[in-house]
Amino acid sequence: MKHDSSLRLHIPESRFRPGDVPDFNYLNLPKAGVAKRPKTDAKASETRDLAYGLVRVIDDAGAAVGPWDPKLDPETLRKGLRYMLLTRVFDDRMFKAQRQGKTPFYMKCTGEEAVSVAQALVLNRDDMCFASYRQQGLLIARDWPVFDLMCQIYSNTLDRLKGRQLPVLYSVREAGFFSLSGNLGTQYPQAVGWAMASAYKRDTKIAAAWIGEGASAEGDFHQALTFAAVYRAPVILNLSNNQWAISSSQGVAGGEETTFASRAVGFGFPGIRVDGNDFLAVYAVSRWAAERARNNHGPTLIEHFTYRAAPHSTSDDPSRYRPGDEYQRWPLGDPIIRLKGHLMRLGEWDEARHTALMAELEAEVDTANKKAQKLGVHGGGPYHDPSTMFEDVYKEMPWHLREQQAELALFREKKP
Amino acid sequence: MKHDSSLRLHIPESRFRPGDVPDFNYLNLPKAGVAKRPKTDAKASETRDLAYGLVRVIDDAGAAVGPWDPKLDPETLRKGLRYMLLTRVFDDRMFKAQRQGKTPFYMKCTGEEAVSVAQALVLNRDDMCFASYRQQGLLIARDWPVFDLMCQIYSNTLDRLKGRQLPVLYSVREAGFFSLSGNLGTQYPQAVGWAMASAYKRDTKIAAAWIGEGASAEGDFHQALTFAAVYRAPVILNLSNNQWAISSSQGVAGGEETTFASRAVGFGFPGIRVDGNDFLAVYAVSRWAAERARNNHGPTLIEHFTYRAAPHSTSDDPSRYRPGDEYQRWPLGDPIIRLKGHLMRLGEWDEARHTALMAELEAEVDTANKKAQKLGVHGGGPYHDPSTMFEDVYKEMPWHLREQQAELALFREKKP
Amino acid sequence: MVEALNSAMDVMLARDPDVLIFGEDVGFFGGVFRVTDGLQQRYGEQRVFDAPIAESGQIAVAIGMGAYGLRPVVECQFADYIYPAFDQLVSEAARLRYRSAGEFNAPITVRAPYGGGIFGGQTHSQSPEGLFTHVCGLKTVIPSNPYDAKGLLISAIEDDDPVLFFEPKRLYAGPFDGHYEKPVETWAKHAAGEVPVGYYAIPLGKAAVARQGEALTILAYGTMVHVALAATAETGVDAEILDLRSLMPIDIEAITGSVEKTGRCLIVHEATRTSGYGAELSALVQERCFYHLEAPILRVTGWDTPYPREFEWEYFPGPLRVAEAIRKIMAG
Amino acid sequence: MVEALNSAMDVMLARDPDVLIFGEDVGFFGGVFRVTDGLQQRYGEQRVFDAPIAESGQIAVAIGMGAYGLRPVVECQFADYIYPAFDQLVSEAARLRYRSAGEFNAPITVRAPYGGGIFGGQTHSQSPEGLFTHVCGLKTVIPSNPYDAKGLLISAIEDDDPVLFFEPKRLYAGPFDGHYEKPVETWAKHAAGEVPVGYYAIPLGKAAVARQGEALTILAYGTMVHVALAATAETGVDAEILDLRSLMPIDIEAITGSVEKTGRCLIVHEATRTSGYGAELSALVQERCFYHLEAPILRVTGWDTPYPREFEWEYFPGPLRVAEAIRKIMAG
Ligand SMILES: Cc1ncc(C[n+]2csc(CCOP(=O)(O)OP(=O)(O)O)c2C)c(N)n1
Ligand SMILES: Cc1ncc(C[n+]2csc(CCOP(=O)(O)OP(=O)(O)O)c2C)c(N)n1
Ligand SMILES: [Mg+2]
Ligand SMILES: [Mg+2]
Repeated sequence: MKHDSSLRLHIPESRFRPGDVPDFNYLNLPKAGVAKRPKTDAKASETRDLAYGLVRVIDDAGAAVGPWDPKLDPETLRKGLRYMLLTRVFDDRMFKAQRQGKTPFYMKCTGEEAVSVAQALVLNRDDMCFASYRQQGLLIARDWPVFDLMCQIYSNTLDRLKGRQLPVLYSVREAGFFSLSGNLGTQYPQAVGWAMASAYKRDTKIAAAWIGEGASAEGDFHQALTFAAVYRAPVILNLSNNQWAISSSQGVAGGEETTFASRAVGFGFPGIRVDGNDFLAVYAVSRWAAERARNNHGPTLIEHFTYRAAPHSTSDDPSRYRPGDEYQRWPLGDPIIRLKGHLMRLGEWDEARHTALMAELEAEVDTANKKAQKLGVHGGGPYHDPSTMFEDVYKEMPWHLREQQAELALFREKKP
Repeated sequence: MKHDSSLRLHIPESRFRPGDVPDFNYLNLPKAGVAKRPKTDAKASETRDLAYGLVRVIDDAGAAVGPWDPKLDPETLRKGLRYMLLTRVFDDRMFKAQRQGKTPFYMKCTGEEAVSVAQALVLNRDDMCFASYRQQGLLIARDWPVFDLMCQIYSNTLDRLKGRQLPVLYSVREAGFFSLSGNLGTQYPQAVGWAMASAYKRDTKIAAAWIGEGASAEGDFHQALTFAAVYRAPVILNLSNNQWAISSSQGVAGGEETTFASRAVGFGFPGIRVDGNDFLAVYAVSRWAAERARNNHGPTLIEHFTYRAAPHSTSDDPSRYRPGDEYQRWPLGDPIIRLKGHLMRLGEWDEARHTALMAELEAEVDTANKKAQKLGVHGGGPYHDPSTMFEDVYKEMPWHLREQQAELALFREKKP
Repeated sequence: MVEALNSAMDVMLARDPDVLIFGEDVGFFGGVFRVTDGLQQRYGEQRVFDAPIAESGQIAVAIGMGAYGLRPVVECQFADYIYPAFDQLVSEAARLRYRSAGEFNAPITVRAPYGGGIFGGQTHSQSPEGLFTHVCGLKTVIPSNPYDAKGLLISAIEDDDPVLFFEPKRLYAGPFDGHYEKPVETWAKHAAGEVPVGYYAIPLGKAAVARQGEALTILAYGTMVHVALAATAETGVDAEILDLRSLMPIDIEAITGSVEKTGRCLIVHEATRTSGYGAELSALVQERCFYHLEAPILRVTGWDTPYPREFEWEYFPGPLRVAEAIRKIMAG
Repeated sequence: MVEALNSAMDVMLARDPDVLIFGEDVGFFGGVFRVTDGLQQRYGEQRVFDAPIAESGQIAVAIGMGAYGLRPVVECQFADYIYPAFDQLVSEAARLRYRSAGEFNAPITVRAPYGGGIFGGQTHSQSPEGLFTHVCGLKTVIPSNPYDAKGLLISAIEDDDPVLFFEPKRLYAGPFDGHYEKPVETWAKHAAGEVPVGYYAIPLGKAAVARQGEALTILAYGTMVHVALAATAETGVDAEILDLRSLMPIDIEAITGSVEKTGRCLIVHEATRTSGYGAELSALVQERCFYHLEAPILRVTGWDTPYPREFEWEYFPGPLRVAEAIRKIMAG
C-alpha cells in the first residue's frame, strides 16, 4: 500500500497566543441576510446548509436584513437591550465583589449576553432551561431578581441554596431554571429527558439546554443528541461556541474541520450556526427551533458563534494564553452595541436614553448589592446554620446523618 | 407561539415483528456502481454524499461495476471466499458445540463475514484491530488457527486466556487483535489512542476498530470520533449496522432519520456507507480508508450496511422479536453467495470447487475441534490450574492476592 | 423472582401514570431476563420502551424526567454495565436534591441484575453495590427472595430519592445456596416464593431476620443469604442471619442489636473484598460493639480478582468457605 | 508540591521518549494548577498537549496508547471530574492485563487534584480514592509532601499497571494542618519541601512513618497527615502516624506492626465516611490485630454529605475532631 514514509500526530493549536496579532479574516464569515430560512416543518435534510453557514440579521450598518429578520417591535428590542445591559452590569458588579473578597468566585458572560437573553424572550416562562454557568441572562430576562442571585453568590442568610453551592451555580425552579451542575455537560441529556417527559405527558412545554463548545466533547453531548433524535424530543440544544474552553481553543474540541452545528447533521436533525452576537439572529433561530419543537418536529441544535470576552472565571488570567486585544479584533462585535446600533438606526433609541438606562441599571444593581451584602458575605457571614448541611442529602435524614449532625453541633460548641 | 394542542413522544419501533411479512422496499437501495469515488486525499466535504449513499460493486448479475471496483485478482477473491467460508463453518461448529454443552456461550457472525474478512485482507498484519465480538473473521483471515480459538471457547488447558474470559472474547496480540471487552464500545476510542501512539512514534501502522450500530449510542463512540477528528488519527472506524441490537432495531440506536455513516459528517471527516454484504465494496472502501489514514489524512467512518442473520448469541431466541424469514428477505443477500457468484461469473470458480472447498474446510474445523475438545471442555475440564486466577490482576501479585491464593488452595484441598 | 419483579412494575404502572420503564430490550422483547415481559403489550409503547445502548444517557434522561415529575424505572441490562452511567448517578442523581436545596430531586429507580452463578465471566457477574454505598444521596437495595423483591421494588419506585436496585441474577429462577452440584431449585417450594398479587410495600432501610440464633451474627444480602443459611445448617452453629435488604440506609439497630446479643459477627458478600461493603459493616460493628466482641469480625467475600469465567465456583464464596469462617469465629 | 510534580514529569519526559502528557489545559497554559507549566515549551506539542474535555476519551486514548507501548500521563483537572471516565478505568484499564492474560497492559498514570480546603464546593473538593481501591487492577497513590510527590509520581509513571495519583490540592502551595485561621505556609521551611533535582523513585506500596510513637497508631494520607500531626501535638499523646502514601497496594506490615505495638488505632481521611477507604483499613486492622486492640478503632472523616461550599471548615475533618478522637481512644 502506498503511503508516506511515516505518520504524524496532528495537534490542534490556537492560531493566536500572547504576542500575536489576531487576524480573523480566515473565518470567511458570511454576510448578514444571505442564509436561507426553511419552513419550521422542513425535513432535516433540507436544513443541512444552515449547519455550515451563519445566520446573521443585523448588517454592518445596523439594519435588519434577510429572511431570518424576526421583525420585532421596538418594545421587544428595547427589552432585549435592557436585559443584556442588566446582565453585563450585574456581571461587572459581581466580578468586582470577588476582587473585594466578598465572594470566592464569579463567572461572567460578557459578549455572550444575546445567547441567553434572546432565547429567553422566545421561550415561555414554564419551558425549562438546562443552562451552563454562562447563561445568567436567562434568569435576568425572566425578571428573576438579581438580589436573589447575589444572595447565592454571597452565601448569605437568604441564599436559597444554603451556602452549599459554588457561586453562580443557581437553581430556580420557579423561573424554569434547572439546578446548575459543576460537572460540564451533564445537563444536556437531562434536558432531553425533561422534554421527553413533557411529551409523554402530552404537555406543551419544551426544554432548552446550553453547553459550551469545549464541553461538547463529553459523552453527555452524544447521549443528548442520540436520545433527542431517537425520541424526537421537544428540546432546543444550544451550544455556545465562544472560541475558548479556559485556555484551549475550539479546535481542541473538534472545531477545526467543521462546525459544531454540523454535529446535528450526523443525527438527522437540524443544526444551525448563528451569529451569537446578533440579538435578532439568535431570536429568530430560537423561535424557529421552538416552533419546530412545539409542533412535534423534534430537536434543533443551535451553535451560537460568539466570543468569551471575559476571563473564564475570576480564577483565570487569560493574558497567559491569548492576545490581550483578541476580543477587540473579534469580527462579530459586541451584542449590546450591535442591538443598540440597530435600535438607533430604527430611530427607537439614542445615546441619552442609553446613558439613562445604564445609570438606572447600575443603581438597581447597586441597591440590590448593598441589600444582599448586608445579609452576609463569604468569609464573614452571617450564613445559614451549618447544621443545615446535613439536610437534603436524602428526603428524610437517615440515622447516620443525624448522628453526624449531632457530632458537628458538639464541636461547634467546643470551638474556641 | 403557534403549536399543536399537545406534544407527543415518538417511540421508534421495528417495522417488522413476528407474524409480519418483511418488505424492505422502503430502503430504496442504490444500485451497484453508482456511488462516486473521490480521491483518497479529498477534503471531507467532498465526500459527504457517500455518507448517505451506499457503495456497491457487485451487481445483481454478479459483475463488478463502477469506480469502486477494486479490480482484485482471482487469487485474492478466492482467498476472500475461503476465509469467509471458513468463518461460517467455524461458527456453525461452535454453535453446535454450545448446544452440546461443551461451551456455555457462543456468538456467530453469519451474514457479516465480509465486514471483517475483506478489511483484514486490506490491512497489514501489524495494523492493530480493535474488534467487537462479531469479527472472528479478522483472525481467520490472518490465518490464526481456529484450533486456538476453540481452546479459548472451551476454556481448556491450552486456552491462552486461562479460562478467565467469556468464550469468543479473544486476545491475540501476535495477530494484531486487541483484547476483546465484554463492555460495548470501549474499544473504539482505545483504537484511536493506539493510532495516535503510532503517529506519535512516526510509525506506519494504523488501527482499525469495529462497533455495532447499537453500541454506537455509547459515549465511547463520541469520544472516538472526537479524538480521531481532533488529532487526525490514522484509524479506520468501522460500524457494522446489522439492523439489530439483540431485540432492538437500528432505529432505537438513532438510525431512523439518517445513516450511521453520517455521524462522521458532523465531525468533518469522511463517513462512507457500504454494502456490507458485498466483499468487493467492503474491500474497496477499506482500502480507500487505509490509504487515507496512512497518508496522514486521518480517520474514516465506514458504516457496513448488513444484517445479523444468526441469533444475537447462543442465549438468544430471535423468533421472539423478529419474523423468522426476515433474513431470507434481506435485499443485500449473503456475502458468501455473492462473492461466489462473482467468481463464477468471472469463470474462476464452479460448484464442484465450491463443494470441495466446503468439504476441506469442514474437515479442517472438525480436526481442530476434536483436538481442542480432547484438551478439555467447559464443565468437564481439564482447565488451567484455578490458582492462576490470581495472576495478572497486577504485574506483581500483592500480598492480599497471595493470601487469597493460599486460602483458595486450602479449600481446594478440603473439598470433598 | 422474575415474576415478582414483573408484578411490582405491573402494579406500579397501573397505579401511577407517572411511572414508566425503559432500558435495553425491555420493550417488545420484555428484557433479556424477561423481567419486563408483557408490560409493553399491557401498557403501551409510551410507557415501556427500548432505549439506546447508552447507560449514561438512560440515567441522564431519567433524571430529567424525574425533575419534570415522572418516576422512571430504568433497567441496566447487567450491573457490570452501569459504569458508563457512573457520573450521572454520582454527580447528578445523588446530588440534585442537595445542590438545589430540595427544589429538584431524582425519584428514579435503576434496576440491574448483579452477581455470579451463571458463568457470565467478569462482565456479567460483578457486584458493584459497595461503590454506590460510598456515594451519599443514593440508596442501595438488594432483595434475596421474591416476596421481598416485589415489596422492595415497589418501595424503591415510590421513593423520592434515587434507588439502585440490584437483583441477584442467580436467584431469578430459584433459590441458590452455593451448592452448584445439586439439582436446580425453583421458588415454588420456598416460603418467600409466594408473592401476593396487588400492591404491598416493604420499607427501605429495614433488615430481615433470615434465621434467629444466639451464637453468631451473619450479615448477608442477596444470594449470600441462602449460602449463609446452608453453611449455618452444615456447621450446626446457632447463627443469627440478617438479610440486610437495604444497604443504604443501613439498619444499624438490627445489626448492633444482634451482635450485642451474639458477640460474634461474620460478614459475607460476593463482591470483591477490599473496600467492599463488608468493610463498612465491619467498621460499624467494631465501632459500636467493640466491647461485646468475643472474636474478630471476619469477612467472606469474592476474591480481589475479576470473576474468572471457568472458575466460577472457585471464585464464588460458597458454603464451604462460609462454614469455615463460622467455625473460625466460634473458635476465636 | 506543584514544582515537585512538575519536576517528576520533567525528569520522565527527558528520560523516556514514550512518556507523554495530555489533559485539559495542560499544554500551552501549563494546567489550571500550573503543574505542567513549561513542559510543552520544553518538550514540544507532540509530547505535552491539550485534550478535549472528555475524561472518558482521555483515559480510553491513554489505554490505547499504553497498549501500543507508550506511557501516557493524563491530568484530570479535578478528581471530581473523573467519573465520566469510570467505565474506562474500571472495565478497561483495570482489567486489560487480566482479561488478556498479560498480553496487553495499561501502563497509564492519571493525576488528579483532590480534596477540599480551597472553597471549591462539592464539585471541586471531592476525595474519591475509596472507590478506586475497591477496583482490583488499579493502584492508588496519594502523596503528602513535595519530596514524596516527586518520587511517587516517577514510580507511578514507571509502573506497568494503571495508577491513580491523587494530589491533595490544598497542599500544592504549602503544608496545611487544618488550622485555616493561621497564616498560609509555603513548603520552603518544611523538611520534605526540599526536592532533589533529577531522578529518584519512591516505591509504591510502602507507607512512611510521619511520626514515631507508642500510644496510638494514626493511619492517614494526603492532607490529613498534617492534620494528624497537629492534633497529636495538641493532645500531647505519643501517637505513631503512618503516612500510607499508597492506598493500593496497602502496606499491611507497616500498619499491623504499628497497631500491634500501640494497641490503638485511629483512621482519618477527608473523604465521606460510609464505605470509604477508612472502612477497609478498620476492617483489616480489626481482623489482624483484634487481640492487640485496647479500644475501638475510630474513624474521623468527612461527613456523609457533599462538600458544602461555605461550610468548608465545618465539613473538613480538622485537628479539633482528630484530637477529640485521639482522646476518646486513649480513654477507651
Ligand atoms: C466534567 C468536567 N470536566 C472538567 C471541568 C473543568 N472545567 C470547568 S469549565 C471548563 C471549560 C469549559 O469550556 P466550554 O465548554 O467551552 O464553556 P465556556 O467556559 O467557554 O463557556 C473546564 C475544563 C468540569 N467542570 N467538568
Ligand atoms: C456497556 C454495555 N451495555 C450493554 C451490554 C449488553 N449487550 C451485549 S451485546 C448488546 C447488543 C449490541 O448490539 P450492536 O452494537 O448492534 O452489535 P451486534 O450484536 O448487532 O453485533 C447488548 C445490549 C454490553 N455488553 N455492554
Ligand atoms: Mg467555550
Ligand atoms: Mg447490531
